[in-house]
Amino acid sequence: VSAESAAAKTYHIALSNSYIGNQWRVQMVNLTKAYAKKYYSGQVRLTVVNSGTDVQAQIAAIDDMISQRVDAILVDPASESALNPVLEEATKRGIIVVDFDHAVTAPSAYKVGVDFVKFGAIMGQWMADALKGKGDIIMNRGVPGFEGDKAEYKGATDVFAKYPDIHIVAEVYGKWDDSVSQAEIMKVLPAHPKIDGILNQAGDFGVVQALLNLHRPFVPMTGEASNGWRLAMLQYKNQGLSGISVGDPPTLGAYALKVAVDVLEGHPPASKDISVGIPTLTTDQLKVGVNVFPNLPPTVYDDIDIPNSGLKPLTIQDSLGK
Amino acid sequence: MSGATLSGVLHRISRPTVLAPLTILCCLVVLVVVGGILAAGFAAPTNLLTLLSLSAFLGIAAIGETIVMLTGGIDLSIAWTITGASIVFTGVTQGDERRLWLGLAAALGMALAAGLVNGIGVAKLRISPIIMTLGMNNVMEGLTMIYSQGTPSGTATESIRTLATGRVGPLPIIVLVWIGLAVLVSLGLHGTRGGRYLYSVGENPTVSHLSGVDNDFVLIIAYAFCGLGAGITGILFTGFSTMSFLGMGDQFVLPAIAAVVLGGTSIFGGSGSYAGTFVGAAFLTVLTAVLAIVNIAVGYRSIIYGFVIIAAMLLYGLYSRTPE
Amino acid sequence: MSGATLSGVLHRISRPTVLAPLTILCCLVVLVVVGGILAAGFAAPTNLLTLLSLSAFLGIAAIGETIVMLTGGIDLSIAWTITGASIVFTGVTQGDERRLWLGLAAALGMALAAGLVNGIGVAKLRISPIIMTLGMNNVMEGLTMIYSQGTPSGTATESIRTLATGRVGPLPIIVLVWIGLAVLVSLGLHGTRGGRYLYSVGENPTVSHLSGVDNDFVLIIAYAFCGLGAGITGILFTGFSTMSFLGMGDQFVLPAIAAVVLGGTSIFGGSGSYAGTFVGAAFLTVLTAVLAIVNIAVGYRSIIYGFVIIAAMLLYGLYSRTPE
Amino acid sequence: MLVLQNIDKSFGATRAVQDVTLDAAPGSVLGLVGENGAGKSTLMKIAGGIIRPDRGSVSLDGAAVSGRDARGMISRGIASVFQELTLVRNLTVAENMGILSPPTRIWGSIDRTGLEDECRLALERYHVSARPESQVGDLPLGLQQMLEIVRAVRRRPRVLLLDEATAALGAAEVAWLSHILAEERARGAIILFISHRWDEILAFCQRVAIMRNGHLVEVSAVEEISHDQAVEQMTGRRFGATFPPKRPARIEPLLEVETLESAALHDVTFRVAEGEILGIGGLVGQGQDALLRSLFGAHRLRHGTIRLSGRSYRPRSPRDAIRHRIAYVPQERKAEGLLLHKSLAINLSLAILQKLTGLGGLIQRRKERAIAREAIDLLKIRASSEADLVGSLSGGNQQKILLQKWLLTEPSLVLLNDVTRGVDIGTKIQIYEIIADLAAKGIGVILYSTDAHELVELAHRVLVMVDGRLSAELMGKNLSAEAIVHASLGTKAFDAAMV
Ligand SMILES: Nc1ncnc2c1ncn2[C@@H]1O[C@H](COP(=O)(O)OP(=O)(O)OP(=O)(O)O)[C@@H](O)[C@H]1O
Ligand SMILES: Nc1ncnc2c1ncn2[C@@H]1O[C@H](COP(=O)(O)OP(=O)(O)OP(=O)(O)O)[C@@H](O)[C@H]1O
Ligand SMILES: [Mg+2]
Ligand SMILES: [Mg+2]
Repeated sequence: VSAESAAAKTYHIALSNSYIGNQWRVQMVNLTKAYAKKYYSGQVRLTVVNSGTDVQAQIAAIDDMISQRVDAILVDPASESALNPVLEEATKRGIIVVDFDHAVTAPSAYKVGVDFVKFGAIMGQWMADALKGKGDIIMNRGVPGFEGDKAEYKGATDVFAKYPDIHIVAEVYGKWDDSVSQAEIMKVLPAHPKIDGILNQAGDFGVVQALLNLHRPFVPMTGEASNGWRLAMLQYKNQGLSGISVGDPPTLGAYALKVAVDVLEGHPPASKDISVGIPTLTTDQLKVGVNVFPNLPPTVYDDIDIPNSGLKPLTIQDSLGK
Repeated sequence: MSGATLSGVLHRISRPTVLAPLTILCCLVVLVVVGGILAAGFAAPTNLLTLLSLSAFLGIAAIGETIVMLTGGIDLSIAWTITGASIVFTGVTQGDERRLWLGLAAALGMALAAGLVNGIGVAKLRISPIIMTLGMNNVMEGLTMIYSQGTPSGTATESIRTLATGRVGPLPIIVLVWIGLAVLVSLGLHGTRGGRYLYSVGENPTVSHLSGVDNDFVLIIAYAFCGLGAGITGILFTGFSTMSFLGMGDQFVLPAIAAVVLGGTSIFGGSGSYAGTFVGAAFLTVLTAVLAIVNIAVGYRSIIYGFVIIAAMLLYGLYSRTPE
Repeated sequence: MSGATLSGVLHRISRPTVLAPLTILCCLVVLVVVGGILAAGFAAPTNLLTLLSLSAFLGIAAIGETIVMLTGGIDLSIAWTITGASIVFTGVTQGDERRLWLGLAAALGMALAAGLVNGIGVAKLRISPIIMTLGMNNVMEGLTMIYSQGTPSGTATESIRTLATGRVGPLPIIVLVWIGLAVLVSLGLHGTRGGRYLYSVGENPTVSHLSGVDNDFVLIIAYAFCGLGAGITGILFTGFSTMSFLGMGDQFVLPAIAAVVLGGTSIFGGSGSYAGTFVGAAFLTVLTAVLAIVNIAVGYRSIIYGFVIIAAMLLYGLYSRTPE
Repeated sequence: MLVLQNIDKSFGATRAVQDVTLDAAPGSVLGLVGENGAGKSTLMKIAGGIIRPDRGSVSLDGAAVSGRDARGMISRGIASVFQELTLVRNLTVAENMGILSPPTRIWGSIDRTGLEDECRLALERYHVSARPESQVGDLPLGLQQMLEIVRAVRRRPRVLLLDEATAALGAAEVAWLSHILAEERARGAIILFISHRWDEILAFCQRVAIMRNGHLVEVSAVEEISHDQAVEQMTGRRFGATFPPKRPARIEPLLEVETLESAALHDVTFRVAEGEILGIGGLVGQGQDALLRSLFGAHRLRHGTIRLSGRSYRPRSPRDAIRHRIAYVPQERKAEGLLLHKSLAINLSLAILQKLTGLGGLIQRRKERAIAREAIDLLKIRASSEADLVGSLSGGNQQKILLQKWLLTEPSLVLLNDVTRGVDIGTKIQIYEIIADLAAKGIGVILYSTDAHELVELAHRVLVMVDGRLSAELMGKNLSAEAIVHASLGTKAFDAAMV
């Protein structure tokens, strides 16, 4: 190590991702790679390992990174806590560990992520304002029991507690998935002939399809930052679809990389828990070609910038690996 | 004569393959009534048709699973075959109607190929269906990821969207498609030579072989059909969600297997029917719909879901073993 | 005499239940060699022991699955039984060593109860194992959600953490535990009356019943063991991850079934061994570990994984059917 | 002309067929006899092209027959009835009959009524009283056997291979088969007929081939060889009388059965004394199975009383019956009797594991092996060791294992369901001796058999069943094979026997 440090130091940083079979993870990996290439060229050697849903496989992969004596490990974990022991082990060996997205609980790790309570609160507040404090809404939640779902739910319901005239008439679990959300909403809508709003944690684009399928009028809806949802916000804005797009940016991986390099260079952040700014857009703020892209598939996440993060710019093309 | 016929009919009804669908059908009716009591609009014909249209995707995915399970096998690869077909379809057509046939050919060709390979693995190479199709699922996942570079592109064409979400008068087209397929499949299973072979291979491969049936060929065709069915499901489901996305097929695997078993098909092969699976798929979908309108905590929903499917099987489980 | 014995031994080896584990063992050795070539430290004894300790959880989860699959059944409820046991354990002990026994009793009691109910459903109420255990999985999920209010509390006690992650000299304790359990289970399966009955129920329930075996009792015990095994897995895995979390059991179900099948147990029941499952579990874990160190593009890894498990089964698949 | 030339076939270390050269002429029936495991079935499967010989050739009318393709054989006019039934239990009679070439409409869909009509015609043509729409699994074994035969002959085959096709048939049904064979012979078919019953060989065959240990030891015209000579050729031994002498039964009643009623039984009343051998006869499928099973706790009774050694006995399960020291040797050894993928030792010990279990439920493996070896020696079972899988033994040797499995339970009442089915003459004699010994020890035996001679020679009394009822009790002078057949047909005419 000492021999190398004389020359311009190259950090070996490893990204341990678990599952790669969904869009967010794909863009996250691409953006992290792009950031390393664009802004840390020559300074960082980035290795990416996608180990699948199996926690043991991810543990084996991290074990391997430790034995290769990498300088830092970025983790997007398969589970909230099963990785703790191996991550503690890494820290003990002097490796910087930056976790993101799923918030592992290993105390020694830097944790980068969105504050999901705040995320839910933004959605809840927007909905309360859109309904002028009064109305019946459906909650389209995530995967039951997951931290993100509970936090977003808490954020939103804490807001609604201040509005006694807002009633949650149904809760469905769309599992943050468009087609599941579409089917679940189609199942409950007939039981509720009049609905004033739908609060989607995600699955927004599917819910738009559900309303179209059932020929139901649009109502105020919240949604994530998928391209499909943003396009729908534009396309149907004259038919009564008012909405908000609140993002959990796939740029988190790149941000984690930046944190790791900062720490390695001796500029650690003030706190180990870093909650990043939440990109939030309403229909008026959408700009074709800038934050919504008609020529891209609806599944793509458009929220490439993390507000006030100090990250250097990345583009949507970077996130697609092009 | 008519007496003999009646007793013959009664005898047939008491068999598990007939009893199972009937029992589940009764459970389905009860569910609809319960739903109607819980929420006014639930039992309305339009809503029931909507629910049926939601069941259709599961039902169609379960066609192939029924065929394969009748041989005593199982197909776990439908997850990524569905996803793969959908992604290839949108990728090839890019939503352009003029490339519809090209897209269909590519997507279904790929799905069929996956099924054929499964069949050859199971029949000729004698690999256990669980491992063969689990492995194939991984292979399809990999191929799909490579093809799409992780980002599926394009959307469903208008015609496929109409097929999946359009209506003829009050009737959802997808329900008509489903019923049409169901009739075809049932006819194929019960009315053709190939269908007979399928049952005989499933019940006893040795006997079937000695009777002159080409078991391997039958198995290969069964898995090929399953692959093709998964491909069709993938394309239709693309029409429903207007796009393709990674992991869209995962939600079908366990429910499809559950629908087949609920419908009275033996996991050991040799007995069962697609009519059973049809009712099983509708039952599972309507059950989740009823639970979705009950406003209780999610834990209780799970418990009720579990108990209801157990109870539904309990009702005819007592008949499903051969007496003594 | 010695010639006869040798041919006897050869004859025994050629049986699928023996051939399967041996084939997978060879594949495992090949994997380790490949791993060693790809990365220097991979084949080092310490790393192999670490891999073995990672396999242990899967291997232990697959004990019950082996037993149940030997009866011709399957248990899909281990997912939430593992999770539930873990959450109950941390919830009751709150990491406090003095409540260790209370926690063990509560968690294992619950897991055992789940298994017993499965067994009664399958044996007495004659519900298809797939539906019974799928339903039970939902019930366990619901109960766990209600118990934990969605937020599991507490941590593993120190003793359980030691069991899961400690070492005696260079040897991981969990590996010793696993080997110990494997020996016990194998003895139970091959050396005891209960084990015999299990195989006979699995191979032919009619023969078994007519030979005076209480099939229902045997089935109930088999599922009860599976529940208990899931409970033990849950607690040990809690020690490994230091805490409990929702959904922690999901990752075990398919791999456990795959390990059982790879190890040569017939999905129709009646033949197989835990030795096979043991090797199968180690094989699956080492395979993912080898793939994790290969730096190739997304997609290719899945494809290789799929092909390798298919190839491993292919090697002995040719023997697994009875000749004519 | 069907010609087999220098056929060799081994399974692992077992040399099943060795250097057999044999021919069969059109318009005649060639009998094939030999002990269990002599290689008859193997030879027949080679002739039928189902298995390929290691060496040698098979030719039909000068053209070579090369095996392993059942369908191809069928299309070449070779029809087989295998020792083990090959009907699909979940399909109907009609579907089984027409499985290969059902009448179809356009698009290949099966013409169901056409299929059933066609089947009905065939059944009528061959005088079999079964309904085309019945599920095969619901039919009694004997009837299934008849359906197999009909399925084979109705294709008008050039070569007809019958492997113990009469094993599950009673006297009346055997008469039925003789009519069919006469017809086929007149048509010019080449027929190979395997049986363990010499009277059938005499009645059906023109020539007989005798196999021993995989070798062909003799081929001669049936008139030119006596039963005793044939047996000596088959076994290499000389036997005295086939049947052991009857010894008087004791007086003490062992089993008293009164007015049993069930789905298959009506008003069944009888007694068995200690040391008595009670025969049960009748056409196949008249409730004999149900009767034996009801005594073993495996058939649900509606009402009726049973007393065992004077005490009320109502078995709830086979387990219960075994505790009362009752043994039941089932008829279908593959489906009900043996674990085919397990070793001899495991099969033999299954019903007596309690006695072999030591501390902690551990099985005394050494004792288990010893018991198995003893059985192999005692019954002269052809197996290389006690670790052999039962499924690899010949049918007759499997039958011996099955019987021994139950004798090991040391029963006081033994229920035998057609126990000599498919057993060679030497073994039969052995089994008859075993049965007589049981009786001599005071053990009660209820013996159902499709072989009327067996009943006459072994049983003290024979009850004939028709339609679930006891229709006659034959004993002393009244007990003869003719009387049994006559009583069997008494109330229910049997189509085939009327021909
Ligand atoms: N598939 C097989 N695998 C191993 N051994 C076999 C197989 N088939 C037959 N054998 C052996 O070959 C020998 C001849 O068997 P075969 O079935 O031809 O006898 P068989 O004369 O028909 O006897 P039986 O009168 O009992 O039916 C026996 O020792 C048997 O165990
Ligand atoms: N549980 C039952 N319910 C309805 N009918 C039955 C039942 N058991 C048997 N039967 C019918 O009763 C008749 C007698 O059956 P059983 O099996 O006892 O005959 P069997 O004499 O043993 O014939 P085989 O010797 O061919 O086996 C048959 O027609 C059968 O279909
Ligand atoms: Mg034979
Ligand atoms: Mg019978």
